[in-house]
Amino acid sequence: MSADSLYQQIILDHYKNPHHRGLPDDFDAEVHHVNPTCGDEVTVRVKLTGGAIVDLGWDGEGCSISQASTSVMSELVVGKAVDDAMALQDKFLSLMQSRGNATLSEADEDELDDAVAFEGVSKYPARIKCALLGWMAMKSAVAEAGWGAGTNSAGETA
Amino acid sequence: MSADSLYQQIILDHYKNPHHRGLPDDFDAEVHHVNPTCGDEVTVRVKLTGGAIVDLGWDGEGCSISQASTSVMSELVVGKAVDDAMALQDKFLSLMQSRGNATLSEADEDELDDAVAFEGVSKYPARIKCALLGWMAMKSAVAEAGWGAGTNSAGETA
Amino acid sequence: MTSVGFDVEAVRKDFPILSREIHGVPLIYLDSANSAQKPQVVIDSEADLYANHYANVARAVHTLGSEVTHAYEGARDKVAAFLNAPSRDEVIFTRNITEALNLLAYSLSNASTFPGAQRFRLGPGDEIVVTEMEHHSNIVPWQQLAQRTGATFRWIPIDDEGRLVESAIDEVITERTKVVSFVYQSNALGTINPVRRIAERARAVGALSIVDAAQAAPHLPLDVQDIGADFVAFTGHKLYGPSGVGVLWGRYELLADLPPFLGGGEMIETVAMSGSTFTAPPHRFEAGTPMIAQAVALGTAVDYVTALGMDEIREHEKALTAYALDGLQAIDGLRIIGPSTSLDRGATISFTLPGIHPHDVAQLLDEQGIAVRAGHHCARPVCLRYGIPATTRASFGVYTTSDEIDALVSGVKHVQEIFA
Amino acid sequence: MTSVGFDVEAVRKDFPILSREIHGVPLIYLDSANSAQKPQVVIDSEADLYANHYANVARAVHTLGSEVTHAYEGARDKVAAFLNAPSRDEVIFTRNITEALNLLAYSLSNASTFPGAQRFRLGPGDEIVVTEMEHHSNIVPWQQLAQRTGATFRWIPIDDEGRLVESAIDEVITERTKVVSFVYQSNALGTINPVRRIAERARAVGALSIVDAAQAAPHLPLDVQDIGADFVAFTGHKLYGPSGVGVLWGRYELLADLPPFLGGGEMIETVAMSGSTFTAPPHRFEAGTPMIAQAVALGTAVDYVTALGMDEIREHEKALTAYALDGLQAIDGLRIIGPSTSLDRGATISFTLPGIHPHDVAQLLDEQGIAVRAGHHCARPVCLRYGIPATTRASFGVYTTSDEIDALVSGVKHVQEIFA
Ligand SMILES: Cc1ncc(COP(=O)(O)O)c(C=O)c1O
Ligand SMILES: Cc1ncc(COP(=O)(O)O)c(C=O)c1O
Repeated sequence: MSADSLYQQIILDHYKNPHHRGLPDDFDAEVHHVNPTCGDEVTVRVKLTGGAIVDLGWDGEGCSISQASTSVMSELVVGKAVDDAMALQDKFLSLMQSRGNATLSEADEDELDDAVAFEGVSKYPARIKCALLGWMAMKSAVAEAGWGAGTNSAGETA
Repeated sequence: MSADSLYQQIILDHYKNPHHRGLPDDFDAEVHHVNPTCGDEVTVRVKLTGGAIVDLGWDGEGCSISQASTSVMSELVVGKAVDDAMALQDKFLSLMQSRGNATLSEADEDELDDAVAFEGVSKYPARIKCALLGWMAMKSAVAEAGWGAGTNSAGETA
Repeated sequence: MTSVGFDVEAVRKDFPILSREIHGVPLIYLDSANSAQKPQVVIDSEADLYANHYANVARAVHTLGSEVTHAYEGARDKVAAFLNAPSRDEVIFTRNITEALNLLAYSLSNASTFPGAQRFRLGPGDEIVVTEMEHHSNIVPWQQLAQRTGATFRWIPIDDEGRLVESAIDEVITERTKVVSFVYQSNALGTINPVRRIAERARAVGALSIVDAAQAAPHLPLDVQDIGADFVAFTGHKLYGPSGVGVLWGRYELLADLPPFLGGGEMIETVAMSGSTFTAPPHRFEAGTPMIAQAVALGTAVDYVTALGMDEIREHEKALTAYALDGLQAIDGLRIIGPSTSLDRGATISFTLPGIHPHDVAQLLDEQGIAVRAGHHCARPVCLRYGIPATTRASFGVYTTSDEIDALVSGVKHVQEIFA
Repeated sequence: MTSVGFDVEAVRKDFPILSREIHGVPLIYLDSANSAQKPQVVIDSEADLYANHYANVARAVHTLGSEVTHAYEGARDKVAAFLNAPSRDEVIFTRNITEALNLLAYSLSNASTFPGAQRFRLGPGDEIVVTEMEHHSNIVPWQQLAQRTGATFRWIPIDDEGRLVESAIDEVITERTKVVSFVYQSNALGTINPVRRIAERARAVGALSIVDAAQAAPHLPLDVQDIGADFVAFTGHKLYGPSGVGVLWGRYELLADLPPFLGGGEMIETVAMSGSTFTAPPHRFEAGTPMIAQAVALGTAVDYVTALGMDEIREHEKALTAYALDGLQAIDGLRIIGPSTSLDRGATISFTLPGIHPHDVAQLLDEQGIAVRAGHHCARPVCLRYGIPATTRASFGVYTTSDEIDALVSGVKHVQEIFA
């Protein structure tokens, strides 16, 4: 395997030993996302308390990129303030859209941690959705759990 | 005007002084043909007697190629046996479809006479229909006048 | 006489075909409104893709597939910028503008049976409006749509100078109107229409507005936001791009709700034998393997004209048009069909000569190396309007010179001599 | 192992892209079923047309217009000969096969309102039949047609080996069937179907029969008279031709009666604001400026494969397929999706590996320079049928060698090691 392989050892490790895999019984929201073009699927459950993601578990099927990325995502966001998790999701999204030309600061690299290993995916348009699947599901689940509703509630109370 | 101009002097002469132009009052059939792509029009009247075209007159509007070709056609077929006129029509059709590669025998040249001047038209797909307009109308008019009905009547008597 | 800053001799070197000879004399190509010639960069762009980066788009995970997808989607970015489109996802690649217009006409008729597309349905009592100066490609699709739905087909008439009858705009476009499709610059007359005015009227009555910019895109700056219509379409081969590719731009919120047109690969979300769902625009409207290399080369053509500058091209051609109108109108008996001055008109001039059929004019000009078009230019209603069978049409492009216009004028005089 | 008389090394020199390197190793292109690479003659054919003979077709009286029209119509002659079509007027150029199939589906639904086209009308109670192994481009147009007309959409199922259930052919195609559209060679399974048998059954019940020959045209001799169907379509880019062009062949007597599809320039006889009439096939179905250079280059591609010999190509690929099936099936756990022997199958092999997703297989093969495709190959119902999300697919062409197949086999083993 060459050094610039898409399949960094970190990715293979997460794929073979996924973190937070399994669906917790105590949760605020569950979402199921599918990538129709390749059939990758993921189910994510989240539990929020005091503006933080206190628990997240998932189950899924698909390629190593989608599975490993979901594993890395769950490692990174569990225990984080929702706002921070969203900021990180945004950062990862930008990395995926960088077409292999991302310039990450050291701070970015620290924050993204294992997720940096997916940088190479951004060169393959067909795979970007795989790497994003779990992250997108996490974002939806958090929204489903009511996060952001407060800030959006102006219209509802009118 | 170069020697290989489409506009041979013969064509210009026929255009300026068309033969058999005018619609005779005594006729067996009249047809009106239009080339929809360029708007050229011709009306042809024929009179048949004893298997021969004894009279043909025409009126029309259009480019010099269609007008001159109709004039040449009328010169050639008036007085001819219908079968010979049809054979000549066929020959002229082949000439037009030759894409500039016709090989005419001396006999062909004799028969086609002034119509040989249209050989160059065969190189211009857009103009072939112009050169054929009058010839096609003549063929229709002759059919309309009942020629060929006898030979086709087998089905009708059954 | 050509505008400052536009080096037409340098431009000519970019077009290999301009060194061709016709009947032993150098080619003078005055048929760009029919189809424009191609600069070497456009030709090379297709060839390079095939020789070095080719595969199918979108579907592949391999390197060539990624490269070609970047190139294809990159062309979409270029076209979006060229049109000043708010979003790249509003740019749909089609075969030509004819397909773009049919796409809309069929999508609208599919609304009759497509769940959730009620707002686009047409039926008896509804009206579809075009103008009397449309190209057949912007007439027939709407006549067919009227036939399919029972809607009424109407048009804005033109006056003797080849302009829309101004008062008719508000008379013909009414509350009954559901679709207004009109040409920006006429290919038969050269007229440039008041597109903002018509688009505004359409919006005021709640109709969809569609601009046929086939003849505008090569000649003037196109800004879809400024035009204010709902859809704008153009065709690549007239914009110095390859044959086989065109563009439909549409407002995203409309594209997102319109039913699909062609069904097949790439436009679907999921397919099962029991039923299918469709992906988002623009891919929803790009069924099957697209004209990959052609879209990429169209992107190159857009780069090419952008580098020359659309304002500079417009100035160059305006000067040529004024010069040609002067030269031609000095010819005995010559009649211009369309506006006789260079105000609000493009670099396309139709004319007739008494007693000489346009086909003969064009053919005899060809014998002098000059390529012009003769016929009804796929806008037969215009000829019917003026009671003529056809016109001769000279049209100019970035590579046209004033010397070529001089040759045209003396060529026409020569034709007159032959028929004298 | 390659067949005698077929010099694959000479063939490879014709394809410039085959000297590319991917990730530092020579390209091994095993994705020809997705889109084939282009020989230099095809690339040159387009470039030469633009550089020396370009103008719009059909409409011009000038020399360039004549030259390009000869070239374009000459390509039609070549395709007619390639298909053994009774008449050149039965050959319609389309953008791709997707458009060809949609053309038929829309023409049939236009019959509902087109005067004189009663015999083609579909409605509730009528049935449209496809097979379970169709490409999306031969599913969605018919689902849409069913939606527009109220007809019922049905299909012939496939068995565990990837073949049509023989007994179902007569069961599903019945007196109620109005259209049967089916694939000659499956792009997902490689299966070659009994096309004569199905066309015959369709004729027996009075249904129109349509053959999707997208994957057949590049791989075996196509003879439309021998097949006996009413319509046969293929797509240029899989036949070593350019992107952006396809072909629909149809029996003339049907084409002559079918309502037009797209409206616009070139397909009309006369246009007036009050109504239009349409020209004869093939031009009736070619609205607007066609993909001129692409059709011409497709003609060149047809010349190219004809010179190699379709029988020779078939033999070459059959040998490769047998070799690849042996090599792949020797890999631990590898499962072929589709026929497992080279009998009645083409040079397209889909497979799965336990525990490794096809996307990962394809991506890791790409890192070794090997281009294969992973996914549902636009035939998702096939994946649903076998309960798998996707397959990895290797497909061969005239330039494929047995060394490349060896590389594929060892590449797959390497992937297994990484995931071990
Ligand atoms: C069997 C089959 N039919 C139809 C198609 C569609 O071809 P295109 O995308 O060129 O229209 C393909 C290829 O993708 C195919 O393999
Ligand atoms: C104004 C106008 N609209 C539409 C068209 C049709 O373009 P195409 O044949 O490329 O679809 C043309 C050109 O022929 C045109 O000039």
